[in-house]
Amino acid sequence: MSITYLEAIREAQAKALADDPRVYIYGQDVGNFGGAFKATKNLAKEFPGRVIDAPLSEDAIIGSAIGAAIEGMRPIIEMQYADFSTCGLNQIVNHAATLFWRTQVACPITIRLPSGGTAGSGPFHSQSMEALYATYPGLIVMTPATVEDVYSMLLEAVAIDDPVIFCEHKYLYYHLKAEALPTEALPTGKARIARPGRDITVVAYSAMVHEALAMAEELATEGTEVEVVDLRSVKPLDTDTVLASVARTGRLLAVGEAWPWGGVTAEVVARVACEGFDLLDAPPRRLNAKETPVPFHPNLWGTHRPTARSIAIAVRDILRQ
Amino acid sequence: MSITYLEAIREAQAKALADDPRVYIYGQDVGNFGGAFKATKNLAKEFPGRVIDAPLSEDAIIGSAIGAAIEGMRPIIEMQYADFSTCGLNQIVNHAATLFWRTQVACPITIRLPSGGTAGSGPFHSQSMEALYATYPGLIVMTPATVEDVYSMLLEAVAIDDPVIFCEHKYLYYHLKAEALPTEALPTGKARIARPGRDITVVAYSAMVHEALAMAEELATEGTEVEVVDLRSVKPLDTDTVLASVARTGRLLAVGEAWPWGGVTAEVVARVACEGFDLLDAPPRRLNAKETPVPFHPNLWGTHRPTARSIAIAVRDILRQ
Amino acid sequence: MSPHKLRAVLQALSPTSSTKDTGLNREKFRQAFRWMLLARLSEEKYANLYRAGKIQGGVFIGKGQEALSVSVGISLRKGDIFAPLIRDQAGRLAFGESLLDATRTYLGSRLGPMRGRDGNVHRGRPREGYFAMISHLGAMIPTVAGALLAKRFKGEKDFVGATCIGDGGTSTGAFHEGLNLAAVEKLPLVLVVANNHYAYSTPTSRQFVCADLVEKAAGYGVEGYSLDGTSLSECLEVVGNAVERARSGNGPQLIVATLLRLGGHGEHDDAHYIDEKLKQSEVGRDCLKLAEKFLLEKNWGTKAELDEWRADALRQIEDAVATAQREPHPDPNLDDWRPLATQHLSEGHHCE
Amino acid sequence: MSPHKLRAVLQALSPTSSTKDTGLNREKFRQAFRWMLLARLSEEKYANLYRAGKIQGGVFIGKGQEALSVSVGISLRKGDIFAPLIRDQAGRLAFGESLLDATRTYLGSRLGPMRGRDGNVHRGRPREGYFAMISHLGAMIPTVAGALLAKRFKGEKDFVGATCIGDGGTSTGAFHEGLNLAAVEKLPLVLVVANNHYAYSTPTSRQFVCADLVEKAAGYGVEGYSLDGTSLSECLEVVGNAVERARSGNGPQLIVATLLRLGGHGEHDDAHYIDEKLKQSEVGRDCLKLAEKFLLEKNWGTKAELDEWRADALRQIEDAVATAQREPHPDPNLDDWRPLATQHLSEGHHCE
Ligand SMILES: Cc1ncc(C[n+]2csc(CCOP(=O)(O)OP(=O)(O)O)c2C)c(N)n1
Ligand SMILES: Cc1ncc(C[n+]2csc(CCOP(=O)(O)OP(=O)(O)O)c2C)c(N)n1
Ligand SMILES: [Mg+2]
Ligand SMILES: [Mg+2]
Repeated sequence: MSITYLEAIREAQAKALADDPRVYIYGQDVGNFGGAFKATKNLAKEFPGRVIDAPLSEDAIIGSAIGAAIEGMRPIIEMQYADFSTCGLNQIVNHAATLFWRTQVACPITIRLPSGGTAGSGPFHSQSMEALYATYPGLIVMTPATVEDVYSMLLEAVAIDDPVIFCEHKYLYYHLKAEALPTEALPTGKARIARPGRDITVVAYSAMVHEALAMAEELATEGTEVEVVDLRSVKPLDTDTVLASVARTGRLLAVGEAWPWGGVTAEVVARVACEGFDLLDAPPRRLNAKETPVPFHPNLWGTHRPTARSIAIAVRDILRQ
Repeated sequence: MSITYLEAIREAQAKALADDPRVYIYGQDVGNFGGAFKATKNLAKEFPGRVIDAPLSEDAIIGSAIGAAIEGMRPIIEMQYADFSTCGLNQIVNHAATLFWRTQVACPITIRLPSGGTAGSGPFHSQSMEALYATYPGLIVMTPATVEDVYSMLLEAVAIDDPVIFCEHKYLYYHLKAEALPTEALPTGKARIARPGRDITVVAYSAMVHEALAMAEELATEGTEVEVVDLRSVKPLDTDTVLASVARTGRLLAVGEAWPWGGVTAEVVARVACEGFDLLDAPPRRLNAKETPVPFHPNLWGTHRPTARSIAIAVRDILRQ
Repeated sequence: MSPHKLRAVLQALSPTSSTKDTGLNREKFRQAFRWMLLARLSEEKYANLYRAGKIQGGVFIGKGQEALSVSVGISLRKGDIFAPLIRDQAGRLAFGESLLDATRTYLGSRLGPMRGRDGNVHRGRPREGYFAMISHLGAMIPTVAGALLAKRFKGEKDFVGATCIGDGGTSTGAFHEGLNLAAVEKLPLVLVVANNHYAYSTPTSRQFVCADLVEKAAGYGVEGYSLDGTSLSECLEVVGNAVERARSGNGPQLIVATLLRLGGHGEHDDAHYIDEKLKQSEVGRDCLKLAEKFLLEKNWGTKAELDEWRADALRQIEDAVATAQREPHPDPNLDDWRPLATQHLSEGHHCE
Repeated sequence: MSPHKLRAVLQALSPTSSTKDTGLNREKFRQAFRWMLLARLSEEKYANLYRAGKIQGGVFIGKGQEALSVSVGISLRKGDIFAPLIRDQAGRLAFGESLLDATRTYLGSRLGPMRGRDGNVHRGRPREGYFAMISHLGAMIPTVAGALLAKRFKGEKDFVGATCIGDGGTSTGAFHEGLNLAAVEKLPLVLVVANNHYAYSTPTSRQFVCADLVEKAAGYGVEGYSLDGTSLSECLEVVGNAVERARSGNGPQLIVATLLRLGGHGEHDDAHYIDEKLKQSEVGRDCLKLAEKFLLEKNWGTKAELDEWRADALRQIEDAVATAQREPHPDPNLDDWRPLATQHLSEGHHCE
């Protein structure tokens, strides 16, 4: 048996629905159709009345989830693409994120954002919005990179009493396969050493973990041992694990698929510079997407985001210093 | 004669309207009423038909400005508070910001965001949204800290062919006064040494520049010479001026009124760590607001944001290393 | 009863039956009037405290809208949801908010429901069905809809959710999406629009074009009512009826009341821009005065009773203010500054 | 002419005068038909290329909606604004888009108007009044409104702006805010809703409750029309009329056409969920076939002419495809990767 990243998302939702009567799924086309990506395939049939098609109204979809959460439900919201969450952003950042702090009433909603770029998706179906949401106090932002994590973290997202922005990467939907679903997992907020190495720390998350691993594989043939840290969640961000890795390697490259200004790579580098300055034997570096909207054409897209190749170039460069 | 930060905003808009027939102002209550803060006082009378009350529709307000810009106008949009721009965010980040790159047609709109905290304003009338917008390619984000800059930069914002997010700070509206309006100004994208010093570089912007200057004043009495860099615009961010300053002082503190995760302070520290690692004689530091929504009560608010006092503590701490 | 302007726009109302408690009756009217009085007098007090510099932040009052607001609060019952907006002091009290909650919030007491973290009209106790509005107008509509959806999921019966909004708020995308979603789900949502002719300084001519906002009802496929917001009897009847229709499965109800904001947008605003003609017209009448007149004319209350009610209200207010003023303000050193319910996942400050 | 289903919902239309060019006439019908044919055949070609793996990204076609779409494009003229949506190949061509622009965009040519930076239906030439949609539905409505505002500022006369949206898109806040803003400003906006019964897989029963979306018109205070979207003659007449009414100062026009999406949401979608009964009903008829029948019955064209038109369209398509296929694709090394018109203010990559 083998299971894809996408199937794991479906299985996690099936389990959440089966285990907890407070869970329901709401989003455009999630019902009989099973979702634009089939992440809710057959769930409407298996859980009648609990997997519901929503109107084309992102703001109201999120708003309704907040109200339902106040009343004790645990909604899972699917945005058709992460990019469309800008239309529901007000409810996410100003309502869901502030509710507990203002009223002491928890807001346990999970918002699934099909995120990140794939070839031919263009400026409006490719965005990586984790940093935008991570900036707001009151939200948890998960960015699972593996089949195992996407499954266990989605279950954890539903169980957590706070709003979770669940950034699942569309590129991994079909590309990534595992033998089986996990039975245990790291707790939320813990990063993972995806590959140990002694020469340099490459911090990545989501799809970029796999570019980093491919790069590490390649550099291993040259005798360079790259340590790849998979952040798993970008908020909370596991600074300790990153610092411990840099303590071992003395070098840091932070890689992200999002735009250059701000974002996860800035936060990672800033934390290491502030809290682990003396651990660094060379200047840290960042590698992000290019400073333009995400291009449509595969030729441009392939250059816009970091790849194993461009990461390798950056790593070699750092190691020369 | 003396002129406030707020009056300078009004004067800049009056001049833009007078000089360029393509300019008009659109926003809630900006017409006869002169705006919630009186930033458009009398302008509707002085420029009939060009300063227009909008319905309570942020998304449509911004969307309409984009259409008007395509047709060659230069709209100035007032959001009643920066916080409400979340309701128009989709049009800003997905439409205005992408237009030129996608179509080669420029989108010269200026979006004025009354930003930042004041006592008793609470979670929804206090936000600092510069980092959110700076993340998106295709936007310019200005954060003027002085009466002179708010005037000249607003004029520049209107003149620039790209969408400008103009973060004017509400705390400075009445607090800040100058003798006269400036006749010349630094170009957009250039930071300013607000106060020269040799011991440490404190990078700030908007209202925090004044907290930093107050702190520098105080520390000067102890013989510490703080250099305060006023970023003026956070995008583009003038890395060169920051690096040059750190080259002189060897120490860096980045101060921002926004939340801790990401944002301007992360970007500044990350750039200095990456590009000026060897200039640093001590670990860099950041000082941000606290990790909660902006509190309503003045007691809480005064602690939530950085102040001259908390900046001084951080600076002393860095200097001890 | 004053000229009956009630107009069911979409569907004829089932005639108001006098056995059902939705319409006009003496006890309900008297009770509603007392809440209105308490609301009016307490807000006058807050406004005075504001002018005396005793209140941080703005004060936004519901003067002229008490009849409408109280009709909402009084028509709901335990188990229902109420998401008031800025001009709903009367409805809040009638729904069950304690005057002390309100007063503590205005006066910055640490013991108020928001503990200084949020202020004035942003208070609420969501666990008790009394939602705490965010400022972004329209946002509470889908939120209430979602709460109703949850109640349906949980198998609850006979519940209703009500929320209020202004003429300006109808222009938000949130209003549209929220009402439509509620219609699609056929939720028992009562959406009360107070068309008070201004959104801050903006007149309705810059806000919408239809003759009456209730014309929107048809486009959402919901039942709609247009009414005179200055008449307590009409408000009680129409709102009460709509609440019962929602409760008994007729889906969302859109109520549009016509009235005038009898003052500034907030206490900082002198309202100089309000059209003198409107002030002098029927919509400019004070619902509290009209209700008082009605009460006396119908002999549902005596002058002496009214005086006593007023004195009682003032006493309650003085008590609440005195209590709140003795209480501690929030202390930043006691706040945990953690935004998450899952405390250990809240991030500390890095790089400091 | 087929049974006249034209219904002016809000205001009686001024009777269609045969001297004005808004209604039905032979030349216009023939011309419209040819654009429909070119749209249908070109989209079939793109769909085939998609299935052959020759196209990156999705292909979303307007099969069944050509009559409505072409009526919009053909009713506009130079100086007007058109912001088409995903099912508007026919309207785009009629408005003046070259088939080569469309084909280049689908085939990834660097010489297309979007130069590979954006794709398929997101193309446009805003400088020429032909806007390039963003994906977020509803967003183009306020944008067109703003362009019309600008034209008014600039003192232009007799202009119109049109944009299209689906039944699903009417549920967005952007739709509501945009149409309302246009109504408040009394702008010459023609908003064309294609109710094709599905938003992706979502049936209208999950999208709205009113019987006909045109019932929304009253709530915005705009003129509204409901029509049979399968009938080219009716589409030409109603849309043409609305465009002229907008042009002559009657404010926004809301047109709601009923029809069926004759295929999947995109070419990746087998549309298995579409109700068989709908397919068999009147709304499920193919507007192109109906138009062809009409043409022949009325003797406005002969079978031979039709064959020739088809052959001509196919030739154009083959030419465009052949040209586009010879052209270079975008080269990342030639792109300047600068998002700003003010080039020197674009940021480079830091920390790399
Ligand atoms: C989305 C949004 N935009 C702007 C504001 C700022 N604002 C607060 S109240 C107000 C006017 C509200 O008018 P209306 O809805 O008619 O209510 P009223 O004050 O008349 O009761 C405005 C513009 C807001 N709260 N929310
Ligand atoms: C705001 C927004 N949310 C979601 C989507 C994803 N999406 C693209 S097309 C579509 C269905 C549109 O249905 P409709 O408006 O009826 O147009 P049709 O496809 O039927 O022509 C959806 C949900 C989107 N483009 N924009
Ligand atoms: Mg109002
Ligand atoms: Mg549709």
